[in-house]
Amino acid sequence: MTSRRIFRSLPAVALVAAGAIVLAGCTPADGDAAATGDPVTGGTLVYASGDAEPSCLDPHVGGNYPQALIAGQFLESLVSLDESGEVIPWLATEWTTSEDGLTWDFTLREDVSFTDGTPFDAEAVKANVEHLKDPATQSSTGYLALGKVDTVEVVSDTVARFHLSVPDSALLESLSQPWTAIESPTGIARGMDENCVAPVGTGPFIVDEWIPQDHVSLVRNDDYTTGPADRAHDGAAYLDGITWRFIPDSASRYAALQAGEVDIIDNAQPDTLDQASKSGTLVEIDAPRPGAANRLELNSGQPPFDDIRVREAFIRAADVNDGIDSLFFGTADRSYSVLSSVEQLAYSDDSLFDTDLDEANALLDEAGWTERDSRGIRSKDGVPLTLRFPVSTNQSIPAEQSLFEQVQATAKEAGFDVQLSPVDLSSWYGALAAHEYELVSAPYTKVGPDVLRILYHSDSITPAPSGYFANLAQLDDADLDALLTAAASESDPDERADLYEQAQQIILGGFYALPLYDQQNHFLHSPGLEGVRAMPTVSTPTFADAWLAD
Amino acid sequence: MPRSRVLRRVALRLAGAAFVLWAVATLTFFAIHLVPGDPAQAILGGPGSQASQEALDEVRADYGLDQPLVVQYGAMLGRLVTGDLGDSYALKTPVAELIGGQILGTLALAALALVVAWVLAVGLALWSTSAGRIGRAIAGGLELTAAALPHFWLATVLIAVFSTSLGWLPPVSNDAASGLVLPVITLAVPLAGFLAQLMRERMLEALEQPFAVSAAARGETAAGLRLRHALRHAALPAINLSGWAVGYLISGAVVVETIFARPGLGRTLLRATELRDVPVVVGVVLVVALVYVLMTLATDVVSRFADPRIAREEAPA
Amino acid sequence: MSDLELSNRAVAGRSLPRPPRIGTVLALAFVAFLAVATFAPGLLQTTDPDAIAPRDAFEPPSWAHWFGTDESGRDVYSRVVEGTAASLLIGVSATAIGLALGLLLGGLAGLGGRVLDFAVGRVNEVLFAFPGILLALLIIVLWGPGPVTATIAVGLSTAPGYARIIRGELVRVRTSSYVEAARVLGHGRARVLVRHILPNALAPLVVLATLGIGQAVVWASALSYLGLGAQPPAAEWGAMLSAGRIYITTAWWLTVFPGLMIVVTTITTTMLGRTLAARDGSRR
Amino acid sequence: MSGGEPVRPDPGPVTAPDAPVLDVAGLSVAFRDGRGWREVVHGLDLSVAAGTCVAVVGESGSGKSVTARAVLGLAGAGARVRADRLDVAGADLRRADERDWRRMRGARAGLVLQDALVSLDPLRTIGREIGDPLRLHLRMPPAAARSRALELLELVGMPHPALTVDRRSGELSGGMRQRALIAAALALDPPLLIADEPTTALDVGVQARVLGLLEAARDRGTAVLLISHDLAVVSRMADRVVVLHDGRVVEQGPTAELLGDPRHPITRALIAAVPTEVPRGAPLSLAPHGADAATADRPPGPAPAATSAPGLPSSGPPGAPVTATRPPILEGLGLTKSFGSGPTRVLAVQDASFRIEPGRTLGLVGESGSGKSTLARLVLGLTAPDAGEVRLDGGPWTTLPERGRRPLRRRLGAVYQDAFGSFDPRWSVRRILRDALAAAGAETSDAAVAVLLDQVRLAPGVSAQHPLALSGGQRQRVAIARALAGSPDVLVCDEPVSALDATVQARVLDLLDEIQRERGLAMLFISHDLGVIRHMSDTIAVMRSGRIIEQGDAERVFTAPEHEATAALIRDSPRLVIRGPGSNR
Repeated sequence: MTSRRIFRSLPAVALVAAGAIVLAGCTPADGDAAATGDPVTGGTLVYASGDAEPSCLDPHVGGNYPQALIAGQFLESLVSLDESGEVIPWLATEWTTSEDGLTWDFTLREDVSFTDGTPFDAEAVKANVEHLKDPATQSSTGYLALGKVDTVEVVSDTVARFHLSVPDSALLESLSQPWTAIESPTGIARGMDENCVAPVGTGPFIVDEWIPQDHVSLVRNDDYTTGPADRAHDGAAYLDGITWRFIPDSASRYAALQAGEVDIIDNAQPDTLDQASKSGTLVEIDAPRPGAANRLELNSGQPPFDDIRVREAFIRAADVNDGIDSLFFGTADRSYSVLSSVEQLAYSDDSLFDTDLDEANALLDEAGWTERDSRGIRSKDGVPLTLRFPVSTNQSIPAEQSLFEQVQATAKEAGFDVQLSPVDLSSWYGALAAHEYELVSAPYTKVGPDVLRILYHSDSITPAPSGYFANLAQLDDADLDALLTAAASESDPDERADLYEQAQQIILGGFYALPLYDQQNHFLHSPGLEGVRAMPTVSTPTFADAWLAD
Repeated sequence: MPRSRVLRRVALRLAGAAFVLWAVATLTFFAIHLVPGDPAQAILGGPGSQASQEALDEVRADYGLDQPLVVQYGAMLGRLVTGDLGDSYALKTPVAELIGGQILGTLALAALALVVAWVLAVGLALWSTSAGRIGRAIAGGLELTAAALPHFWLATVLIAVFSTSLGWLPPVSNDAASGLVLPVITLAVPLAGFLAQLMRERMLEALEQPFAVSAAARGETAAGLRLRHALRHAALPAINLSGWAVGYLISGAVVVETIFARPGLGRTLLRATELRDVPVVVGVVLVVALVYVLMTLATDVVSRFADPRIAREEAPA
Repeated sequence: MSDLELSNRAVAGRSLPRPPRIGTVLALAFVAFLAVATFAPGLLQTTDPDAIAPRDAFEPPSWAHWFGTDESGRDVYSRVVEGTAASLLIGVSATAIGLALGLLLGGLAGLGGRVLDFAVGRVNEVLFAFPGILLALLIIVLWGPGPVTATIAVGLSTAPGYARIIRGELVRVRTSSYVEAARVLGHGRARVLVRHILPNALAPLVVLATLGIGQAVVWASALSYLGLGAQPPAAEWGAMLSAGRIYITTAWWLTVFPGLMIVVTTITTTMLGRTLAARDGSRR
Repeated sequence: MSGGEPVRPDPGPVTAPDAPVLDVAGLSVAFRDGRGWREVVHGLDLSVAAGTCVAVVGESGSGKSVTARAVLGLAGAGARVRADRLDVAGADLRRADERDWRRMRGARAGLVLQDALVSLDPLRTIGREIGDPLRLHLRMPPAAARSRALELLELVGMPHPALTVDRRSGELSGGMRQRALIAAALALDPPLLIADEPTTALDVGVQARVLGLLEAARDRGTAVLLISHDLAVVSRMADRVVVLHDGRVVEQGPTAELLGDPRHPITRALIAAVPTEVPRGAPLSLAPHGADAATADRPPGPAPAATSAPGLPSSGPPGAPVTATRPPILEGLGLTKSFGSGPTRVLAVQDASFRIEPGRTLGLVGESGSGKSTLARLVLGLTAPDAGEVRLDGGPWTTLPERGRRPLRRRLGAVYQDAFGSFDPRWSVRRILRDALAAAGAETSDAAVAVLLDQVRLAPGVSAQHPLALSGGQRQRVAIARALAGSPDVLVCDEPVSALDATVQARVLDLLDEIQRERGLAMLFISHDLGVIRHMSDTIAVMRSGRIIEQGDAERVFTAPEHEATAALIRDSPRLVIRGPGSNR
């Protein structure tokens, strides 16, 4: 879930537009395309992550993106996705669902065992699901993903049967995520403290040691036989191991890559991407994340945005296109959908987002925001047209913060007083929980369109004990709720697609959100590193087929 | 001075040190507990987590967070006395261990930086006092500029120049010693600015003194005058600054460790503050305070040793 | 602390290595510039400091834009001018806070007798034991980030230093022979305090203040780097510095000019501070 | 008068080679000020032969010290030194570069400055300080240097050299310091020894011993250039005297002749100013000249005899019993004061009793640290005695609470050694005096201020001045004026003239005398200088380590000291000895 949001350390991710870079594969398939020459065995890869260091390596616990990034190297899921977004076998070879969609049978690969020797079987699957659903595990993402799974029944060693409370059309997508990956039951049994330090899976690498604040070292799993159906080669990885470093400062991270201190970095900044593509000395992987796009949510739960005219006026006034071009060096594409462009069912309508200052002013006058003060800020009945906009410095990269300043500047022309306040994560959540915001940017990563339900279903307005709630637009629309619920349990693909399209039309048409661009997720690596690719699931890189040439 | 007075003074200083530590612990503890944000949340995956009410209650019970603040405070003091800093909310590991793993890096960094800063400062002071008006003006400019350089900016520039452009040094710390160079310089330069400023003034002062004249009258060389006479006088106040300097360096470490991706207290603290990881914050602050206190005690001894005059006129604070 | 030496020298009346005359003139000129920039920035600005022009982003210094343009195409020069007020405000008020607290502590220690002196001494140590940023982080955790918190944090972290100096000055004056002379004349404590001790002991503070401002700005900028400083689009130097630093390899002018302002301001204030100190000194 | 060939001194052995050790001709020293040069020494001739001592005397600002330093090439960075001849031990130093100077300093010429507390590096052991020249000129290894240092300390009569060699100047007494300093200067037994005010600020006993050392060096054949303002010292050991004024030699010649028959008014004034053996009441200052007279002085008052107020005997008849019949205005009864506690406790004053009648002066004399100043502070009610009390005009004084004392304070005036330091640095003379008048509840008009200034023979114009702009003498006068503001009954003067030049000192002493007569003031006069004390006091109390060891009529104490220490004190105190023809006394 909000994984990406938790603990992203200062200056974080960068964005680049898929396609904008003409690199043959600014697509998740990049790896294969680049995989020229013969693989070389050996060598240790150094990975530099800009994300904050996880406090637990087990993605079941909590469940955020930094965990997914590293867990993908030593854990595997039951299923995966291919580039077209079709579900493909991984640890499960095949699956069937009942008519009512309430039971799923997963056939598992045989003669697979975890790196601690524990055999991988239906019991293991059962143990994992129970682990995820156990409150003591403190799972968030996985817990939500399997929300509709009641129990798992061990039919045989190789067949696990999932019993659902209600049909879940997103089950396979949910199971493809690293946060629901399968761990060794023996490992889990060791208890959280131990399992957090070195989770045990079936993946191509094994957690060797973790030196907090410094690095995690992974070594090759020589007995590795599994892997998703679309894997490039069979058997153990070429690399001897991976040194997983944490370098929060983007400039240092890029410098380290240039200096050859590290082989690959994530969260590459736009300007550095621009440099890299100009110099041509570094290779780039652009893997936009699935789920929601980066967008501004307009809080429709309270004035002034409870008035659709004011929402539209803001969207007409706030001009972001030039900003995206200049700040992201033409490496990020403007999006007109609330869903990521990698989502098959993403629906976009640019006609809704033309900027037109006159119309914005007209709308505001019509809505009664007629008075203007010396600074040109509108007000109504003495109440100024103020938009509080808390920005988390942990997750909005500098370029994005600059973009927000431009939104602030352009919206001001229409008489909006946008009050940006960059704050640290805790304060940010504090502001949201207290509803002290009119605007907010809160990306959300999840496989599949079901993310819409989490973000815009009225149920998501009721906060968790922490005060956190996902529906930040506070969109409360019965029709929408109906559509999303139906879509979530609709098994027929076309029907489902249609339902989601209608839902998205309601969201976009109601001016509840201002889409900006995909959740940018860029990796830069040295040309010496080959065969690396980003998983089509949540766009984390996998090094199962990667090697270090020369 | 007589033994008895020495002992009394030592006792007094130690008591003072203990008081400082207690006060720091107390201040930090209550400060953190005034913060909006629920420790239980911090424990359960931090803000924005969707931990269930049950889980929260469970954790509150486990960590005694349901106790009244005073009780928690007492518990903390009790643990502190036994050297137990409690467990990290986020990492669930003992804070003492966590800090133990991080402190050496930071101390090494700070120590090296202190040494380098001294070398730079002394060099600059020696040069500038022998140079003419213009030389002094330049030196003064250098000192002020150095002292006015924010660490984060200096670090970025150094990386851009020595790593990216020249490729001489690694931009991020690595196992090799070369990884220490840039961080140390980053920390040392601004400090050197301060020290040099102070030392130059003191040296010029000392060189005006009659004892400098009589030394010269014995045939002392210009260099000798500075090294054997003026420098000692200039060094004293700077030595007395060491306690402050260490604090200054550790402050800088917060930034420097982040930029150069060094493990250390600074980063630990920054992270813990973000996560509201109370035990870690208290722990780090305490350890830093301890370092400061020890440092001041040390400088106290050193300057006493270097300058018998201090022992004679004793001044509190 | 170097301020401490400085003030002492001022008191001792030895003439400091005075900045060359030209220097003083330049310094005064720059101060004038700062003054205008603070109270009437419009007179110096070439454009609206907040007017964005994404298409002209990252333009190097030119006749149109003396200091180039930033990531949003805003005129860096105009922003630097605009930022003067904010930055100096931070510097000045932080110093004010530090001095105020320093006065309180130093006053108690310097005039309150042995016990109080010892107590304050310990309190001071406690404050010293919270190194700058540490304290800042704590305070920010308490009241959330922002220019006000940053200012307070910086102010507090400078307080103990001032306290020490002030105490020293008070003790020096209190035990001076002219204070004794006043007592011999039969003046009451209050009168002696007001007529002699305070004016003489607090004179050096003027100097300290000028010295402190520059440093305060620097510290504040460090907080901005940690994302805890001024609010956009406020063109505060420290904020500009930290915002621009990620572009240091591609657009050096984003950091160099605000950085220059900070440095030059510090140098200027310090130089003037010293000149004052020398003046003050020669008068004693 | 040419300073050419050495003059044979009447006393002491003569080991005069043909060439003088120090031979200077046409020496001029100038300092850059603003755009031009300010010459402070004008074409000075000077020569010192081996085994002789030439004294350069003159008041501060006359160029004594500058000359001494110029000879060592230490006149200062901004200085311009020119000379027709500048030979030290046969080496021509006119074209000397820094290296030549270094080779010469310490080896051919040693320097002894006044106040060794600041002339020795407080952070280095005297052993190392003394070792410096050995290390620098002979490349002597530390160990050897140390043992040589020990010998030297023996030579200068340092008590327990083995212990003191590793001490720092701060841990030594003034006399030991001065010895160490001399030892350092003599380390290489240089042909020339320059002593700049070597005995100033030393107790007489020590003074005598230090002079002894210099004499010993001279008698060993060293040429000694003695810079001093103290004619008594000069008369004791100099063979020749050179009188400087405003950087020019106004008179020079053999000590006896010059002192016996001074030609130049400057010289006359200098000699007259020495209080030694000048009877109580007789003026010390001649016709006005010199700095503070020039700016603001008025001629000193008419002859004392004339002004001596009727009824108040200006001085007790010689040998008169101290216990006068009239009640004392100020009385000390068994005063005791100690500082510190436990093992570090020091008894500063021990059971001290004394009495002063109106119009009379009690002179308090003793070596430094004997408790004089503490006694003064007790009298002024600045610190409370542990035992005993001070009674003012028969009433309680020290036993009163400060609150109760305040209204009485105006009756007690105080004059300090460091007048300048006793003024608020921010205040003008007018404000200082007004403040004093206000304290006494007197009117604070400009007129009143003018009157005060007039009483100390200062022009009304001075009131606008800042003390910084005044000369030492003028400052002390202002201080006295302040003390008089409350028209007090008693004046407490703590070393009021020790910091002043001889002639200035003379005028200030005369002034105090006059004022006492005019107002019938009682005075507690503290000084380490027996000459001054004898000149100023009716009765004398001699202090030693906190106790008053002897007390009595001034003449009696001096002529027939009862206590051995007193005798020693008198014996050691240098007095101006005029040998040879035509003494004008």
